[in-house]
Amino acid sequence: SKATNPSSQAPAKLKVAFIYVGPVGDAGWTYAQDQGRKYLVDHVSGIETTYLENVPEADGEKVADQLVAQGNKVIFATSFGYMDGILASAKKHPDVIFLHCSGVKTADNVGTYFGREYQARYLTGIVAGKTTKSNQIGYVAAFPIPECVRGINAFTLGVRSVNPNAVVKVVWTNTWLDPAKEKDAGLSLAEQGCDVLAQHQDSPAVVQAAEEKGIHALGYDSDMSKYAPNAYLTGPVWNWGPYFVKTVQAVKDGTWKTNAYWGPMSDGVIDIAPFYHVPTDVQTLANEKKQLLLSGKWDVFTGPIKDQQGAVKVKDGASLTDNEMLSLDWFVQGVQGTIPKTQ
Amino acid sequence: MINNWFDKRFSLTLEKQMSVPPWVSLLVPLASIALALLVGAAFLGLTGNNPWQIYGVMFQGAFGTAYGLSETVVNAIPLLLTGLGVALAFRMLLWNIGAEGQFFMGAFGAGWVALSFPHAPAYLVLPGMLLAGFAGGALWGLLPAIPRALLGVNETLTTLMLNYVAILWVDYLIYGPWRDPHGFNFPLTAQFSQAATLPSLFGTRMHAGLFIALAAAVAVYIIMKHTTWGYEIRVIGESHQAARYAGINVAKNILLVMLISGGLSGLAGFCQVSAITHRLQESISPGYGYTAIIVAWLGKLNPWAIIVVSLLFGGFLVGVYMMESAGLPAATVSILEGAILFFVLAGEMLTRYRIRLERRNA
Amino acid sequence: MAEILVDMRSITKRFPGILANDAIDFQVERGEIHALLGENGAGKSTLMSVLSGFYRPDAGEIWLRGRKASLHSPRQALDHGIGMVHQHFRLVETFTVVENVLLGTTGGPQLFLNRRKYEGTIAGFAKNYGIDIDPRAKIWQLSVGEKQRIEILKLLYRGADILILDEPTAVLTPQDVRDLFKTLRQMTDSGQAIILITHKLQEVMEVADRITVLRKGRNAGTVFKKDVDERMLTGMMVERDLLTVTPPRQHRIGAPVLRLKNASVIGDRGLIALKGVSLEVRSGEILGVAGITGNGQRELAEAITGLRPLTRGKLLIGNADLTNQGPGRLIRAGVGSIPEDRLGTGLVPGLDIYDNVILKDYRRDPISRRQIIDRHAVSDRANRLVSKFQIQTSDLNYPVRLMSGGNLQRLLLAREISLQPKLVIASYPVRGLDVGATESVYRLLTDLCNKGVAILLISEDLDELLSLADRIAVLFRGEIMGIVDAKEADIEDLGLMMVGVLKEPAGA
Amino acid sequence: MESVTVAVLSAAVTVGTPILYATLGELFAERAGVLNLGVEGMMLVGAVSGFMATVHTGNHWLGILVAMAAGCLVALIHAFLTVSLGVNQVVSGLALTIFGTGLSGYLGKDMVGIPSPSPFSSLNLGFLSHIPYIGQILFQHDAMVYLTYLLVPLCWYFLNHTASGLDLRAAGENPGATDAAGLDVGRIRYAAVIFGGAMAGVGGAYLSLVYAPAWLENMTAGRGWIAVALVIFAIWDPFRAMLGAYLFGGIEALGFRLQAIGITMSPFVLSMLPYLFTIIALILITYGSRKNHVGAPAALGLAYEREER
Ligand SMILES: Nc1ncnc2c1ncn2[C@@H]1O[C@H](COP(=O)(O)OP(=O)(O)OP(=O)(O)O)[C@@H](O)[C@H]1O
Ligand SMILES: Nc1ncnc2c1ncn2[C@@H]1O[C@H](COP(=O)(O)OP(=O)(O)OP(=O)(O)O)[C@@H](O)[C@H]1O
Ligand SMILES: [Mg+2]
Ligand SMILES: [Mg+2]
Repeated sequence: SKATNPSSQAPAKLKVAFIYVGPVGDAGWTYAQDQGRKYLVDHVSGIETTYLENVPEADGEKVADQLVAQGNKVIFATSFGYMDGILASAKKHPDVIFLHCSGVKTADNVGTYFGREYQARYLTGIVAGKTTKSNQIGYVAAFPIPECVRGINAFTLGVRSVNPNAVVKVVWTNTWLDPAKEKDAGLSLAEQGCDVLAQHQDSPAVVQAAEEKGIHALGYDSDMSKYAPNAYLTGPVWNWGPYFVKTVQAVKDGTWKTNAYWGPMSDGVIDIAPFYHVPTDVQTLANEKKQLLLSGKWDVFTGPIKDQQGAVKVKDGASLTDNEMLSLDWFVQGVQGTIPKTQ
Repeated sequence: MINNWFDKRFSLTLEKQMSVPPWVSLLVPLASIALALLVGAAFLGLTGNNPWQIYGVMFQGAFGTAYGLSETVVNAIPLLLTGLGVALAFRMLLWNIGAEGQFFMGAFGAGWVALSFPHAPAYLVLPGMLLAGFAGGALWGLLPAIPRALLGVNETLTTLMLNYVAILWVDYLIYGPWRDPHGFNFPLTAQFSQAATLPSLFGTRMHAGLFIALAAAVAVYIIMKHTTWGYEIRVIGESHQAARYAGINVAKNILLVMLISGGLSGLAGFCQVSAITHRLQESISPGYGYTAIIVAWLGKLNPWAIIVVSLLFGGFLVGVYMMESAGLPAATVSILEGAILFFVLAGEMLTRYRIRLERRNA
Repeated sequence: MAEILVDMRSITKRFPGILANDAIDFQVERGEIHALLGENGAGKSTLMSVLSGFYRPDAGEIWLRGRKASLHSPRQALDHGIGMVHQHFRLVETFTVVENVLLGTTGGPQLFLNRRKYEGTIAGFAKNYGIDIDPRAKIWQLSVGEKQRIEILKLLYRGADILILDEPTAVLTPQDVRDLFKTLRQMTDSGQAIILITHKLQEVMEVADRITVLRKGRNAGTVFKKDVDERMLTGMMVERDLLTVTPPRQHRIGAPVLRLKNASVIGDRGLIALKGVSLEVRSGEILGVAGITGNGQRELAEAITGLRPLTRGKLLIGNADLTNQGPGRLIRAGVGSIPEDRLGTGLVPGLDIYDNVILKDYRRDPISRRQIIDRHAVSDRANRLVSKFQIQTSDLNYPVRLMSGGNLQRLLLAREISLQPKLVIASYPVRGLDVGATESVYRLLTDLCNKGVAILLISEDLDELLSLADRIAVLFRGEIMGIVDAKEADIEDLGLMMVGVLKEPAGA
Repeated sequence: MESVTVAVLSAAVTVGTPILYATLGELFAERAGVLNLGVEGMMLVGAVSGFMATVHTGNHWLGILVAMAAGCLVALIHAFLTVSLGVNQVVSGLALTIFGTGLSGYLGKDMVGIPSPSPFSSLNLGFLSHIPYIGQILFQHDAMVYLTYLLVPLCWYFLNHTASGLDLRAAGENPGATDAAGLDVGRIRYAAVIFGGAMAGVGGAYLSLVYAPAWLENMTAGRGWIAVALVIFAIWDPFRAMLGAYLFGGIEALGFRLQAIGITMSPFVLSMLPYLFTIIALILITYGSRKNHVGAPAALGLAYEREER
């Protein structure tokens, strides 16, 4: 049974619910969110958590309404597509607090949360840029949405910061989870001469492809080294627990206020996995940048940044605002690939 | 021993029966569901759950509260419309399993009107969307009907294939040309205008689509039961030869039935995007078109029964989340759903037999 | 006395709403041809299906060669040497002859199916029984007679020594029938036993040794052929005495109702099936169409009922030119028809009697008004027809496919007559019908004709044509070889015309 | 361009292989007259159970065997409902997919995040693997791919040149005639459906044990449905099934390679192609079969009951 916190005597437990877009068994995105939920249960007392898996994005409102009816006071909706539904439900239930992952709209009782994953992407880019011999790096990405575009750009900036000659080749799979497809995408990049593969996908198929081809790979979501002991270098990993704890504690204490939380690496929401097969000097290089990011003195999208055509998009000294980052729809210089455009 | 004693004195036979008394056709599905739930309970018990509590939560959630009931109806609307569409075609032995695709094309048609006329008033845009939704589904039903009518190309397979094409087409639009320019590049179209929204009922998510669906049920019933056209459909379903012999235009009717069958599913798509999602996006249907096949079949292609069955399934879809929040993983719920279907299908077959127990003469 | 091969004891079989076999006893001896007679629906096919393992009896025992046997499947029956040729052939149309014969005989998995070898053996085997076949032909390419020979061959090849033939002659030409009987006699001479179901009494008198008559699911007696004649058999089959007298024809022949002028049509295989056929049927007249099955009869009936377009020529009903107007127009113009395929074309198998009686006029008053069907009118019509034409049925709500052959034909005729047609196309109207039913169909047709209806009667039974028709047209390879007056017709000449040897000037 | 072509073709083989297994199985079931729309569910159950067995025993061949067995077991449900009880095959198959999806998720709860202890590796076939082009396309894969090179001709041979194959086809063309010939239609259909389950199980296990060795819920991602489509595309013939599977695989593989060399075509439009091909193929087959009587098994989708009239 999923309902946790055994002592049923304690009155008026705070009920917290999670709406997952995939199964907790996806080993990726939803899995990571659920790890955070477990962390929350272990670190905050007097709460009870519930989760719903595989909720289609169009069902957001229905499911949120239902969770409210069941007495949940805090609801985490873990995918962008729930946005309309969450806002609609929130309007009907002003006494319930909603937290919408990767969202862009807030309300009095709707906060958004996300992590500055691009920071970790940048660091993995450094590793990739130092590792590649062919100066071609493959990147398997799910959908041409800002989240992925941002990751690709940050990664490429990281690559180019240490290896200005390297290029990042992107293919879109248009699926979050289809291991066979992801692997084939990875293989196709390897065939093109890429000797390091990066991914924005939930399964370990891309790192497996790299292992098979005897090249290197960067994972995502969690430490994937066990799937590719020879190929895996590192990768961005999510760590939602501390954020969930902070937020729920604030609700309990009555101090929560709506906000658009976009947690930097310094909050621990996002990090990179331990290094494998990464020479110490490269580790040092990445760690130095990491310290810089943690200090908050510098961020990834600081100019000068050129787009694919070489036009300056961010001037020297300037940097992208959060809103600009949240709606990125262009690639930086060094990326090979296209973003399907709206007409 | 006992067997032997029994065999000497009685004969127990399964006898096929043609007409089933109404109470049997009502009782058997209920008994099958009960049996399935019992087996499910055993399964749940063995896996460390309290089945009665879970069932209680599910039932209470779907039918026990006004809110739950309203959500049940919200789910039942698309199931009813697609179920009717499927049933109409099945009556003619046209195995249209393309309701899912027809649903998406209906959504596409409705979406096209809504997005093209963002400033039109409701009294123009809603009927426009309704018509376009119907037309989208109808066209998608017509497409496989043409080779079926002219060459006898198996429609089970073509309609199935067209489901994928329709879903991919909507994907293409929402990832490409129709993507909301202000939508942060997410695969969504812009939100429809307020005018393009079907009115909701009693402040719940129930919407005026309910009346469309019920009207469709009445219409299908009257057509099937009382009109000459319904009669033609029955004849064609049984024998094309006989239909031609009676002067019925078989090809025309295949086209017409698939058109309307698809159109009904298209209406479901229209209702869903207009009243529920307010835009085109992925996952506008959690497989309504496939569930519709099961709904139509269990409702024995009878519109009234389909209303009841779609409410049951609508309730089930609500109950699923209830069960999950009571601690069951989604996978377990699917197992249960599959098992219930197996039992109901098996039970439905058994209604065709009567068990005879007779005392032997000597 | 010869050995008793089959001893069926007190066999009872029930179907929804009907007791098809009611404690029937039935015996067959080695070396005999045993005819099984009975009215339509008497339970003949059912009893034989029980013997061949298709139906499981509700009660009763079967003893074979003195030992009690359990026959729960066709396999078990075949293992006991029992094989049945069904009324509807059971052949895989897309397979070759050899594949059909081989099916199920190889005894378990065989890793290599040496077709060539089997083709030789099977063709040779067939020749022994005087059956001439192309082992590599696909079933769908064969004629009905050939298919039947394959069915028999299948059983012989399996070594069946008890053969059941369910109405084998219903669809055969006289020549084929003669061949068949020769083969059968050859088989009984070598110790096999044959059970033959048929409605044609003269065939029974020709080949049978013993005869068992079933009546309403019961055994009405088993007799030696030498002890009986046709009249006595008829008496055993039906309770009441048959009115064997068909009412006299009145011969009040009027204006032409059907005029077919120089009509050509294309058949299913894309070949020309009718070539420049011209004929005329007048009110009150019966025009017979003779010919060996497959010479364009079906296409002719379909052309006149509008089911098959004319590629050339004209079709006139009365004075209206209805060429290529479709079946609906022709129905409204008063063309009724009894198609060859009763169940499936003339009647809708899965629908009940109510739905079947309105098949032709459901669009018209009083059955429907403004697209809405009037249930009362329908049930009135159904009840009236069922009682007027004495259609036996346990329930008007049951699908008609469950009715027996005779009742189906009566229902079909009843419907067509109730529409008060001007012209009726009757294709093989008594095929498979028992004596009583045959008589009643003849009577109904004669009555119709006397009322001034024009009738086109398609049949391969020359006796039938000679006694009923006014004129007889002979079809050969889609052409009319000649039209002769029935009173003056010579049966030998007709036979020659049917095989294309003799050609008479048309329009006699 | 040349290397891209070879790469696409080579990828077509591996991407097509799991679909090919499932397609062969479904082909047998349909040839015997049973439409089984539960392929997706059976593949998932095969994928998870094969993976579990491999994790517990460390032997991937055992995993394949267990996947086959598990596929058989779930197929048995469909066989029982449709063959023994005569339930509508479309509806029962849909229920099977729901059931199988759930069952696999349930069984696999503890398998998430574990790598396979014994992944398949590619197997060098000596000189075969070194033939220019051909070697790279066909003979630089894993054992399970090579197995299909044997399986496809075997299936074809079985259907067309053995007595049992004849029996099986007869059951799908005319169960009444098959029954009358003394064959047990039920048994034949059970066997075919169960074989279909076994093959779907292997197809699933190919994904979880060979291609991307890991278990993830819903990892077949709709390949079971493609298999159903392919059977038709193949006109119920094993060799054409192989061709079709590679075509489906090739289109997917081509999509990525086109992207990688900078040609963009909407992946959605590309993905539509195989389905459109199938529809067109079906129309052409049906048109052709009017003359030569080939095409769908005549009794496909129809229940057989001996005493039914
Ligand atoms: N009982 C059934 N189960 C599944 N499909 C069926 C069934 N009956 C009919 N069909 C569908 O109908 C198609 C052909 O049926 P049928 O042979 O009755 O039509 P037809 O009379 O040959 O068609 P037409 O005369 O219009 O050319 C099949 O391919 C199948 O898709
Ligand atoms: N499979 C079946 N299901 C239901 N009823 C049946 C079935 N088979 C036969 N009957 C019914 O049983 C009765 C006997 O039928 P049967 O076919 O044995 O008659 P028959 O003597 O062969 O008639 P005919 O001369 O017309 O062939 C009929 O009333 C028929 O409708
Ligand atoms: Mg037909
Ligand atoms: Mg009979």
